[in-house]
Amino acid sequence: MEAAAAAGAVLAWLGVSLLSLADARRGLALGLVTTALGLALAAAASGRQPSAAAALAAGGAAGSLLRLRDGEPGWGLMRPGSTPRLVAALLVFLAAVLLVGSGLGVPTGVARLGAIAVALLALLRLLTVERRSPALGSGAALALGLGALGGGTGLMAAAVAAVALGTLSGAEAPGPGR
Amino acid sequence: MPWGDVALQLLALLVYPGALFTGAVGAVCELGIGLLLGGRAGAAEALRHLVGVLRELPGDPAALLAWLFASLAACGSSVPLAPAASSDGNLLLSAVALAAAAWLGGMAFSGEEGGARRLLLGQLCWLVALLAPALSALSLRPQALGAVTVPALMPVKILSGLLYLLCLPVLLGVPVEPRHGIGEPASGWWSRGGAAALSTRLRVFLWLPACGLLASAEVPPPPADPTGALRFLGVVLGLAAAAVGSAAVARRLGWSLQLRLAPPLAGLVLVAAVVTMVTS
Amino acid sequence: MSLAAMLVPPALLAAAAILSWSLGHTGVGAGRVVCAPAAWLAAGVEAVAWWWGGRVPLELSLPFGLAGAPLGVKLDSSIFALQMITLLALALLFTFQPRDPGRAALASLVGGVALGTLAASSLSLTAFGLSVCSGLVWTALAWDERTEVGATWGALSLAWVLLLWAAVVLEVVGGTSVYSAVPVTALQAPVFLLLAAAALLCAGALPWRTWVSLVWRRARPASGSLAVAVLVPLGFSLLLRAYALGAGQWPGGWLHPLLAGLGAATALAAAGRAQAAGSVRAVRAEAVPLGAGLTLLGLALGTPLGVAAAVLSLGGLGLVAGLVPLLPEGGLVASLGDALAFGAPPALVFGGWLLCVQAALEAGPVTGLMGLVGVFAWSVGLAAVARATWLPAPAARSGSPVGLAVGAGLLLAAGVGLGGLASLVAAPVASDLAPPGSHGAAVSYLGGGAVGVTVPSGSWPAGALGGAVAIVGVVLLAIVGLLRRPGREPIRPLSGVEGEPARARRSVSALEVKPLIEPPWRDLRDRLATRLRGLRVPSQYRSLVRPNAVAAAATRGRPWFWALVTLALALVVTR
Amino acid sequence: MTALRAWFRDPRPGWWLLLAGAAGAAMTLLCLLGRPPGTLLLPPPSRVLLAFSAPAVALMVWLAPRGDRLERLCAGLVGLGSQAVLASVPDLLAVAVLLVPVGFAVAARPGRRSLSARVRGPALAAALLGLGWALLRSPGPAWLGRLGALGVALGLVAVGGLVPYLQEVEDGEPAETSYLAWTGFLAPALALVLPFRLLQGHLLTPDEGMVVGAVLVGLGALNLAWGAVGAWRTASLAEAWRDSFLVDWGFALIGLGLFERDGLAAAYLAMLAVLGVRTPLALLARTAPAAGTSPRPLALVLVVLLAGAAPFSGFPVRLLVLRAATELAWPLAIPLLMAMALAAAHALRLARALGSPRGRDAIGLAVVLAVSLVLGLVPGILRGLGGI
Repeated sequence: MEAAAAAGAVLAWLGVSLLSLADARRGLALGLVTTALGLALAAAASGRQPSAAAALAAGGAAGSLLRLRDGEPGWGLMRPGSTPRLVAALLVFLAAVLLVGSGLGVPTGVARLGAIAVALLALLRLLTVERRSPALGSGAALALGLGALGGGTGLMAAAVAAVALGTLSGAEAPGPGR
Repeated sequence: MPWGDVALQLLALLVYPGALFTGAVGAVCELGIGLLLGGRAGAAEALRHLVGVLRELPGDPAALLAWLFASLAACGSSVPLAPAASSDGNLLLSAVALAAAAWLGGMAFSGEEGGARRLLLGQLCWLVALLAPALSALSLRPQALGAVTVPALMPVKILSGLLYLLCLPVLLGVPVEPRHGIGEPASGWWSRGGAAALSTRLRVFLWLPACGLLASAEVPPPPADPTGALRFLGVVLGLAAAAVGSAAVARRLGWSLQLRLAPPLAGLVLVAAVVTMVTS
Repeated sequence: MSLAAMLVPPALLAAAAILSWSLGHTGVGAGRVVCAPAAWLAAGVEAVAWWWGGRVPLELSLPFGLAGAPLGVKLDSSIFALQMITLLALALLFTFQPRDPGRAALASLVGGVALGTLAASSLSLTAFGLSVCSGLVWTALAWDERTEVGATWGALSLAWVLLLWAAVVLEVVGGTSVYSAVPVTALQAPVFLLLAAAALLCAGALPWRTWVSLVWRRARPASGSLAVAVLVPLGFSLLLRAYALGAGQWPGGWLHPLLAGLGAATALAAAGRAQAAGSVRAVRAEAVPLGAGLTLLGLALGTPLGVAAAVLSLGGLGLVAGLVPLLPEGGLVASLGDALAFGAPPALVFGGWLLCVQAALEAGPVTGLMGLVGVFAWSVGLAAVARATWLPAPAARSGSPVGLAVGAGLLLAAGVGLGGLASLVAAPVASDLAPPGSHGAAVSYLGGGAVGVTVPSGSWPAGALGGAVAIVGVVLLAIVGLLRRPGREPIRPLSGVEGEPARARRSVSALEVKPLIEPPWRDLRDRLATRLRGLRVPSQYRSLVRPNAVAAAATRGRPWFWALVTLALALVVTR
Repeated sequence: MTALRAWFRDPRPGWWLLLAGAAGAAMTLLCLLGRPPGTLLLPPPSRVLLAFSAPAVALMVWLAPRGDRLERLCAGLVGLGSQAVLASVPDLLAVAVLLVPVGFAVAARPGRRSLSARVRGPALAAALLGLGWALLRSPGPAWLGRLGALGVALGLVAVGGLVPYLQEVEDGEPAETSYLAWTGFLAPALALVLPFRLLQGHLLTPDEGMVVGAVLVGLGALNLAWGAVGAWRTASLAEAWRDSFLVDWGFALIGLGLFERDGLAAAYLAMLAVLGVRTPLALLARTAPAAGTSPRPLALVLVVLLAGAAPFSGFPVRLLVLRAATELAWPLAIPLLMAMALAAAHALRLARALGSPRGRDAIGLAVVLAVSLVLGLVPGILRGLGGI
C-alpha cells in the first residue's frame, strides 16, 4: 500500500509539474488527468473510500477532456521562460516533504504529500499565469489537490469542481473583458 | 414676597448710599478736583461740567445705567446707617457692578484702544487688590474684611490697599498719562475730546463706590451712627484726594506711575496672599 | 404624576416633530405654530407634574433593550432641572426663530431625543442618546450650511465614542452601567476621565475654541443655537451623573482641582477670545463658553454650594443660548442683551457666576485662586461687551424684539428669583448629588429665599436689591425711550458731550479695532500647523521610508506581495 | 410569468446562465431545507444572513438597467446559492474546494480585468483555508498546527479580499465581478460559519486558538486602520467604498478573533450590516447622481449611518466589540476607538458620493435606512434569531 501511495503521490506531482510547464490544451489536459489519477491512486492506497477516489479520477479525467475543447492548440511544453516553473516544481516538492515530515512513514502521510505538492504548485501557477486556459487547468488541479487532502466529501467536491471548471470556456475573450 | 425688604433696598439704591448719595459725593469730589488743581476757575469748570452732565443725563441711557450700577456697587459696600442690613454687603457684587459701570464709560473709547486697554489692565489689578484679602480671609463681606486685624493678614491688607490706591485713578477715569511740562489747566481733567468725554462724565458716579469699597474693606467698620457715617465719608474723601493727588503728581513728574507699578505690585499681592493662605 | 413628567415632554416634542413634518409635506408651513407651543407645553407639564407629584424620584425600567443597552428612564431633581433648562431654551428658540416645517420638525426631534437622553437610566443608554443627538444636530447644521460642521461633527463623534467606552468599562468592571446599580467602587479615575472628556467635548468647556464658539459664527445661527441649547446641558449632565455614580464624590480628590482649573482656564480663554473678536457675533459666540467655564469651576468643586451654583449658572447658560440668537447685531438693546449674557447684574447669569466664584473661594485656597481667575474672565468679558459696541455691525439681522424682551425678561426674572430657584431647584440637586457628608472639603451652607441667597462668604439679596435694580433699570430705560429726542442716533446714544456722531465711530472697521489684550499664544496654532506641514523625511531616508509604494503594492493585488506577507507571518508563528 | 417577462423585458441571457441561476435557487432551497441531511446544514446565523442577502440581490436587480435584469437575477441567484452552500457544507476542506469553482464562476463574468487576475484572490483563499485545515488535523509537531491555524485565519481574510490580500479596484467595474461579490456578499457567509466550524469539536489546541485569535485581531486592527484612513484619504471613490467595507470587516475580525460571546455577536451584526446596509449602499452609490449644492436631509442622515452612529446599524457593533475588547484587554479598545472616531471623517465623503437620490434610488435608500434602523435599534431580536 505504501508503494502505491508513493507512486500515486509522485505521479500527481509529475502531473501537476507537467500542468505548470504547459501552455497549450494538450499539455494542460495531460497534466490534469495525470494529477487526478495520481491523487486518486494515493487516496485509494491511503484507505479512503474507493468510490470517492474513483470519483476524483473521473472528475479529473472529465475536466481534462473538457479542457481539450478550447485554448491554444498543441502541447506548449517548456516554452521559453518556464525555467522558474521547473525550479518551483522541485522546491514545492521539498516544501511538501517538509510539511508532511514524520507522516511520510504511513500511506496517509504519503498521500498528503502528493496532495500538498499538487495544491501548492497549482496555486503558484494560478498566481502567475495570465491566460484563461492555463488558469482554468491550474484551478482544477488546485481543487483536486485540496480535495485529496480531505475525506469522502472533499474528494467528491473536488471531482465536481474539476468538472465545473472544465465547463468554463478557456477561449480568451476579446478586448478588455478578457 | 417681602415687600418691606424691597422697599428698604429701593430706598438704599435710590437715596442712601445709592444714587443720591453717590451723586452728591461724586459732585463734591469733582469740585474738589477743580479747587485742588485750578482754584476758583477750576471749581467753576468743574461746576460747568457737572451741569453739563445733569443736562445730558435724561437722554443718555449709558450714563443712567452707569449711575444705577454705581449705586448698586455702593449698596454692596457696608456704609454706616444704610437702610438695608450692612451684613448684606458683598465685595464681588460691588466689584462686578463697578466694573460694569466703568465699562459703560469705556464704551466711549472707540478708536483709541489705549484708554480701554489701560482701563482693563487697571481693573484687573484693582480686582487683585480687592479680592486678595478676601482669598486669605475666605470671606467677601466688606465689614468682615475690614474688621480683620489678624497680624498674619496685615501684610496682604496693606499691600492690597496700596495697590488699590494705585489703580483707583485708572478705574475712575482720572487722566494718568505722563504729561511733560509744568502746570496743566484744570479743564484738561474734563473736556478732553469726545472719546474720553463719556468716561469723564460718568466718573462723577464712581467716586463713592470705588473709594467706599476700599474704605469698607480695609478700614475697621465705623459704628452705625452719624459720627460713624461722617468718619466713613471722611475716609472716602481722603482716599479720593489721595488718588487724585497721586495722579496729578505723577503727571507732573512725567511718570506713568500707576501703569508701571500696578502689575508687579499685583503679582506681589497675589504671592503674599498665597503665602498667607498656606501659612495660616 | 412623576411618570407624566418623565414621559410626556419628550413625547410632546416627538409628536410635534411628526406633525410639523407631515404638515410640511401637505404644504402647510406651520412648523413654528406646532413646535413652539409643544415646547412651552412640555415645559409646563414637566414643571407641574414634577411639583404636583411631590418631587419624588422615579425610575422606570423596561424588559427589553435598545441598541444593546438596557432601556430605562429616570427622573430626579437634577434631571428635572436639566430638562427644564433645555426646554426653556428650546421654547425660546422655537417661538422666535423662523424655521421651515422640515427644520422645525428636526429641531423638535432633537429636543425630544435630548430630553430622553437626559432621562436615560444607564450610561450606555446615555451614550446611545448622545450619539443620536450628535447625528441629528449634525444633520440640522449641515442642512443649513456646510461651514464649521466638520469640527462640530468630529468633536461630538469623539464625545459619544469616549462615553461609549466609559459605559463599557463600567459594565465590565461593575457588571452594569445603570446609574442606580453601579457599585461605587466601579467608578475609578480612568473611567471618570473618559466620562469627563466626553462631557467637556460635548459641552465645549475646553480652553480653546470649541464647536460651541464655531457654530455661532455661521451665517445662519438657527441650528447652531439649537445645538448649543441641547448639547451643553447634556454635557454637564454627565458630570452631575458622575457625582451620582460616586455617591457624591469623584474618584480621587485631585480630579476636583483639575477640572475646576480647567473650568477657570476655559472661562479666561473664552473671555480672551471675546475681547479680541472681530465681529459682534464672534463676541457673542464666547458668552456660552465663558459661562460653561465658570459652571465647570463651580461643579468641579464637589461642595454642595458648588453644585448648586453650577446648576443655577447652567440655567443662565440655557437662557443665554435661547436669548443671544435673538439679539440684533447692534445698538443699545443688543449691548444690554450682551451685558446680561456676560454677567451684568441682576440677571440669572450674574447670580450663577457670583455663586460659582463664592463657592470656589469657600472650597479652599487653591480653588479660591481659580475663583479669582474666574473673576478676571468675568471682568474681561464685560470689557469685551463694551468693545463690541465699536465693532462694525452688519445689517444682516435685526433680531426678534419680542423674543429679546421675553428672553431678557426671563433672565432678569430668574435673576431676581435666584433665592427661590436656589432653594427649590438647586439646593435639592446639591443635596441629592453632593450631600454635605460626602466631601472632605469645606461644606458650604446655601440659604435661599424670596429675599435672595445667603452663603457664608457673602450674600446677594437678589429678590430685594436685585429686584429694585431691575425695576429701576426698566423704568429708566422706559423714560429714556420716551425722552429720546428726534434726530438723535436711535440705537447707540453714547455720543460724547460734543455730540460726536456715533456713526463716525461705527465706521471703524473690525481690523482697526485691535484686541484689548494681545495674548502671545494667539497664533500659536497656525504656527504649529505650519511647522508640522513643513516636516519631511530626511532625504537620505526617503528611499527607505516609502509608504506610498507599499500602499500601491498592497492595493493592486500583486501576488508577490501576498506571498511575501504570508511567508512572513508563517515564519512568525512557526518560530 | 408573462408579467415577470414584461417587467424584465430583456433578451434571454445565455442558457448556461439561466441554468446556473436555477441551480443557485435550487441550492439555496436545499440548504434551507437541510437536504440531503448531514451533507448540508445551514446554521441559524447563516439563515438570518441569507435572509439579509435576498434583499441585497433584489436591490441589485431592481437598480439594474431594464436590459440586464434577468442576467443580474441569474447572477444573484448563483451568488445566493454559493453563499448558502459555503455556509452549509460542514466539512471545511470541502468548503475550500468549492471556493475554487465559485471563484472561477465569479471571475468568468465579463469584466475589465482578466479572469486569471480576478481569480487569484479566491484561489489563494481556498489554498490557505484547505492547507491550513489539513495541517490543523494532521499529526505532527506543534509548529505545524500553528501554521495550519494561521492558514485558516489568513484564508478567511483572503476570501474577503481584505488587507493584506486586497484586490485591485476599478471604477465602473460591474458589481457582480468587482470586490463587492466577495467582500460584500460571499465572504460574510464564510466568516459567520468559520468560528462555529473551528469551535465545534474543539479542534484547536490553546496554542492554535491563540494563533487564530491573534491573527484575526491583528489583521482586524490593520483593516480598521487601513479602511478608516483609506476611505478618507484615497483619491478613487470606488476604493473609498471598498475601504469603508474594511472598517466593518475590521470590527468583525476583531470580534471573531476574541473568541468571546459579545465579540461573536459583534461580528454577526457587522456581517449582517455589510450585507443589509453597506453592500446595498455601495450598489446605490454606483447609480446615484453626484451630490448637489444643497443636500437633502435623507442624504445627510446617511452620514450618520455611515459613521456608525446611533440609531443605525454601526452602533451596536461598536458597543459589543468594545465590550469584548475591554473584557479581554482594555488597550485593545484604543485602536477601535480611533477607528470609530475616524469613521466620522470618511462618512462625509461617502455620503456625498451617494448624492441626493431620487425616484427608484430614493426608495432603495429608504429601505436601506429602515434595515439599518432595525439592526441598530433591536439587535437583541436578531441575535435571538441567529442563536447568538
